[in-house]
Amino acid sequence: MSVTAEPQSVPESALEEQFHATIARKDRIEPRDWMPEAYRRTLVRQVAQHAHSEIIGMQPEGAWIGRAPSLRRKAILLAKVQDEAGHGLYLYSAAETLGVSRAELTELLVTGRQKYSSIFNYPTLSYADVGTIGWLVDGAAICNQVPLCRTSYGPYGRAMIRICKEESFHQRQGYELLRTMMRGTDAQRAMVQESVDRFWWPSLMMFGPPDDASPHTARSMAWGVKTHTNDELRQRFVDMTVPQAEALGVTLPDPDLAWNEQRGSYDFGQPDWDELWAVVAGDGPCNAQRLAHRTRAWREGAWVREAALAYAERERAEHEEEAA
Amino acid sequence: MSVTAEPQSVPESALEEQFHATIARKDRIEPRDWMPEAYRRTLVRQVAQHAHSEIIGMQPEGAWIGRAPSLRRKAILLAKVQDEAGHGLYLYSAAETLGVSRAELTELLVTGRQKYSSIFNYPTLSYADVGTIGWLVDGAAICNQVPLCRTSYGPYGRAMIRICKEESFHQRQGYELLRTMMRGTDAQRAMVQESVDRFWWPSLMMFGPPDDASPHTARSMAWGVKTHTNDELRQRFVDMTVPQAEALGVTLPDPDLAWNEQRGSYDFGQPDWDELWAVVAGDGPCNAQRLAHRTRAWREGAWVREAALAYAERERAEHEEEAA
Amino acid sequence: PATLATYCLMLGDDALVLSQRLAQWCSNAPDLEEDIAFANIALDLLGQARLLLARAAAADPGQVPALPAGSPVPDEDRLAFFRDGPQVRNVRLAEIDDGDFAQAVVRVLLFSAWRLELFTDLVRSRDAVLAAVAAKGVKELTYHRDFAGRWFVVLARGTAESRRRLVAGLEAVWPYRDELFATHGVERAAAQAGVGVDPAGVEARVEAVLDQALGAAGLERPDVRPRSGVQGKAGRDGRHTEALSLLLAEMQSVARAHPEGRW
Amino acid sequence: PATLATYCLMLGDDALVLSQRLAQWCSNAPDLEEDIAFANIALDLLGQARLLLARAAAADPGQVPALPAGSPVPDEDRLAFFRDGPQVRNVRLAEIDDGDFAQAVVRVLLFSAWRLELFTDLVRSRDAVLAAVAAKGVKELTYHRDFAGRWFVVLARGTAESRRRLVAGLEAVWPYRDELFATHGVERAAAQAGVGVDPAGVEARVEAVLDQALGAAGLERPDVRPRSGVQGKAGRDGRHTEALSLLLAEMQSVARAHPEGRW
Repeated sequence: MSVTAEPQSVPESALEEQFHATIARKDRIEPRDWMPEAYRRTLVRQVAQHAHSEIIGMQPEGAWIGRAPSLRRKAILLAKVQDEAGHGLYLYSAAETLGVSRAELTELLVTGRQKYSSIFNYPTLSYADVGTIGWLVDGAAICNQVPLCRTSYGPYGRAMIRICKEESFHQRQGYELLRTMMRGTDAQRAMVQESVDRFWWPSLMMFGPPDDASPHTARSMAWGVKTHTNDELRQRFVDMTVPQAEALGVTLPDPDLAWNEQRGSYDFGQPDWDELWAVVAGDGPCNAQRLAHRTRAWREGAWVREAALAYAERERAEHEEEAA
Repeated sequence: MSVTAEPQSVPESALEEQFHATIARKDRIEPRDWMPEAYRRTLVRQVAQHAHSEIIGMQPEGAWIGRAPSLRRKAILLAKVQDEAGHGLYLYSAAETLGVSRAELTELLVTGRQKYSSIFNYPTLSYADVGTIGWLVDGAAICNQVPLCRTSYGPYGRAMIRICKEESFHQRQGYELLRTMMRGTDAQRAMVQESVDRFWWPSLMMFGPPDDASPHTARSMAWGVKTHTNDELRQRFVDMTVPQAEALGVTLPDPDLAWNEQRGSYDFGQPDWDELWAVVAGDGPCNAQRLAHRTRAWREGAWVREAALAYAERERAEHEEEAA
Repeated sequence: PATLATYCLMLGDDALVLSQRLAQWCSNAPDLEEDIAFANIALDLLGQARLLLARAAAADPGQVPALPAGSPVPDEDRLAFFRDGPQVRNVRLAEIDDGDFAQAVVRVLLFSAWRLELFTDLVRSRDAVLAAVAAKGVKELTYHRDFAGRWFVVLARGTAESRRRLVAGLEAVWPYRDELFATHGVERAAAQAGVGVDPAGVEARVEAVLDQALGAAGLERPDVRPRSGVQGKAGRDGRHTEALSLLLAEMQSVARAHPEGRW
Repeated sequence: PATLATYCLMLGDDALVLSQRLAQWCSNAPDLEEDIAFANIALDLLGQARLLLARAAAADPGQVPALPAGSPVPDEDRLAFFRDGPQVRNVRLAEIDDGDFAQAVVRVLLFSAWRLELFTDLVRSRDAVLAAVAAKGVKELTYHRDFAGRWFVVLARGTAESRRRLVAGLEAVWPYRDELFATHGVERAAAQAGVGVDPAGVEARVEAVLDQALGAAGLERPDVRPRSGVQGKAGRDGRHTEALSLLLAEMQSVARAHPEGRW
């Protein structure tokens, strides 16, 4: 969820003043409003990346729909992955209010010119991962996203309100799956622990690099696109999660994790940032697989989308003829 | 394995007399020998159909290589399916001595102009089917094929000698798998019985229609291509198999099956010949699937065969250049 | 009770198996709207399957697979995850591979047109549970049928390529049509007992629906013969295609690895 | 003994998993000769796997999964069919999907060139069983490497299409190369104990073989970076790709359905 943009220019016009005033009084910018080109570009990139993340994020969990070990869990998981498709829809719609189409954005994704959240480049290796993704990954996503409900761009903020509501439902479901498994057999408890061991550090990486290595944070905050720094959000997530891990009975794989009485927060170790950069650069365990899957599905569906378009054209033409 | 040919003409030439004399003293016809065109066509069709049967026959058992429940059984099954590919190779080679190439014959197969044994249009639905196919289907094939070792066309007869040796090995392995499973759990015994219930009648159909409905049998026997009638072979198979079923502890699904003291043979019921005709006509449970599988594999491999050809051409050209 | 239970398994397995197939489209569909629609249909069918399997277990506990003593696996999951192919009773139409989107559309159209008519009559079942499942299902299946019917016409009248694929899909799926209306002994007994519906009785209504779809699409009925079973037996007898055992292998893999698991 | 056992599992799982993949070619290869060749390679690897899993079980019975008392399932099958992904120790190169024939050729070339050099050194293992497995394997792997090497050149120099596919296969497979030479703690301990081989020590020799194949094919090394693991861990630690769990689900399905079965 990093954002890159041109250097911000000094406000020159009345329009630009109005824009900054709107932001300053925490009102929303709407599609019809004037906005600086850099703001628009930043938003398109961020909203598209967020939409892509929802769509790519269908894969790691979707891989387990066919193997869900109970019918109840199958229904929950299928509904969750379906929600992710729905989130993708809202977000592409929000991006469309900024003048780019879903098809254009998807082409940017499958040709590697736009990114998605790196967390989805980690594999799902057991059914416990479905729970862990709900608990840790959705948990981290919520920490990142709740502030976005108040983001300055109206359609994005409103989409986020709906998405956050559903995400916290998913997070509770994930936690509940893990809790149930921890009450099961030894093999199930081992499966949960193994899953948490794999997902803990990647979850921490979801907040992005440390603040001192995050060049765009300041500008995004000034624009009201971002409202907290990466490290603030990461700390909030750790503080929220540690007691949940204790309640669950799993060990978080960080020897440096300890309550800091003075700060009233948990101290914790640093993720392997080199690994994050490798994953961002495309060399994570699943980057190639995720992109190949999405590309195949998109290309294989081309003839259907073309047929729908041709049919709609014909229908329109026939209706116009009738009307004439 | 039915054969169709033109009406036989009266011997006219010395060559034709020689051909019939060779057959009469049970010598072999060899590729360099003169032979009537109808004989050649009959043989091409029969050998090709036999080769196709080996190749299509890889599919129903091959489907279980990936799921073999022990490593020993996986090795046995993989080796068996590999043998079937080998049998296909010998038989296509025998057909090539009659002036048709493997590629031509494969095109005739995948475009539906040549047939393969209908037994392979039945599905394999459990691991017991691997045993049942070995026991019943290979058993029936051996009854059909042992006489072919003495068939009048040399290359075909010699291929059959090798094939029959391997087939009886496969048959023993199939029977041994079933025997082992019958000593296992109740679920395994039920699996064996269910499999035998499905394969008994199709195995009987492998001998072709009853003699009174098999118009070409007489001619094929006169040519020494066929040496026993369908009903003779079917009876031999039943008499051989019933005691094996008793030893195994399975019930053959035929209420009419009974020892006939007078004939010194078993009486048995009639298969559902309508079903056989439906399967032969292409409407069996797996006809479409088998042909689609073979067609896909053949078409998908085209670029590899083309590459090998292009490479061989280039190598030859380079060698000739060096030699010059 | 054995008849009622087996009859519920038949209807339940149809829904369970097709749900499993359709869920495979999720993240593989031509666009997000279809990802969502296929997931919706799969969810509806899964819901029907759960109610029907639970009813089967209640009607005849003897048909529920046994697990190690103390296993917490509920009945619906024992039935879904611990039966082998020969005990599974769905029609083969539900289990065949999806092929492409066109074939998936044809399959859903045929399946839901048929099931909708069955459920329309099943609403009057003497078994209150079955009647309630049917009443709920009628609404769902109407949506499924209309979704598939709309795409059926769009693909038929879209491009030359989409029409070619739709016709191919029709020819691939149609051979499994006759099996839908071949009354099984259990179905006949259930119908006679007033709890079930004889599928032969809904054939004419289903045909009318399909003819309407074919008409709107400008297509003839495909000229293909029915796919035979094995000695006259097919899906309802547990005699399936090879596709089902692979589907079950995947579907049951986690549950079977943990026969005493809690999920 | 735990080190020896785990080391044997690593080498055994490499063979088992790749054998499973290659067996999928049987009836799917471009021509009968390749159906047979892939089956041969799969059979050789399966034979190696059986010996290595049996050696692992003998060295440390504690690593063999427990089954219900009285189950007749032999140790090699308990290890093959009753472990889950995190306990399986193969390198990821062995488990990735085959893609097309070109990718399969590149994978077999890389795998067998590497394993051949490992086995060449393993012949001097202090463990007599491992030494014997290696001695037998050297002959087999030489054939596998040469088979793949020949097709590598044929495809590179065949047609434009075959060259394009070979290059794509090379780029798909190469990111899993580095993992082959990353010494795992167990491998280091086994090497120090004189029973195993440190893979880092064979890298130069493998590189020489691959460079020769690339040279004959007129190709450069692909310009791709290694695929990262998860927190530095990969196949040898049981951290696999998503492909493995599906491979295991299929492979183990029948065995797991019958934990007390005799086969």
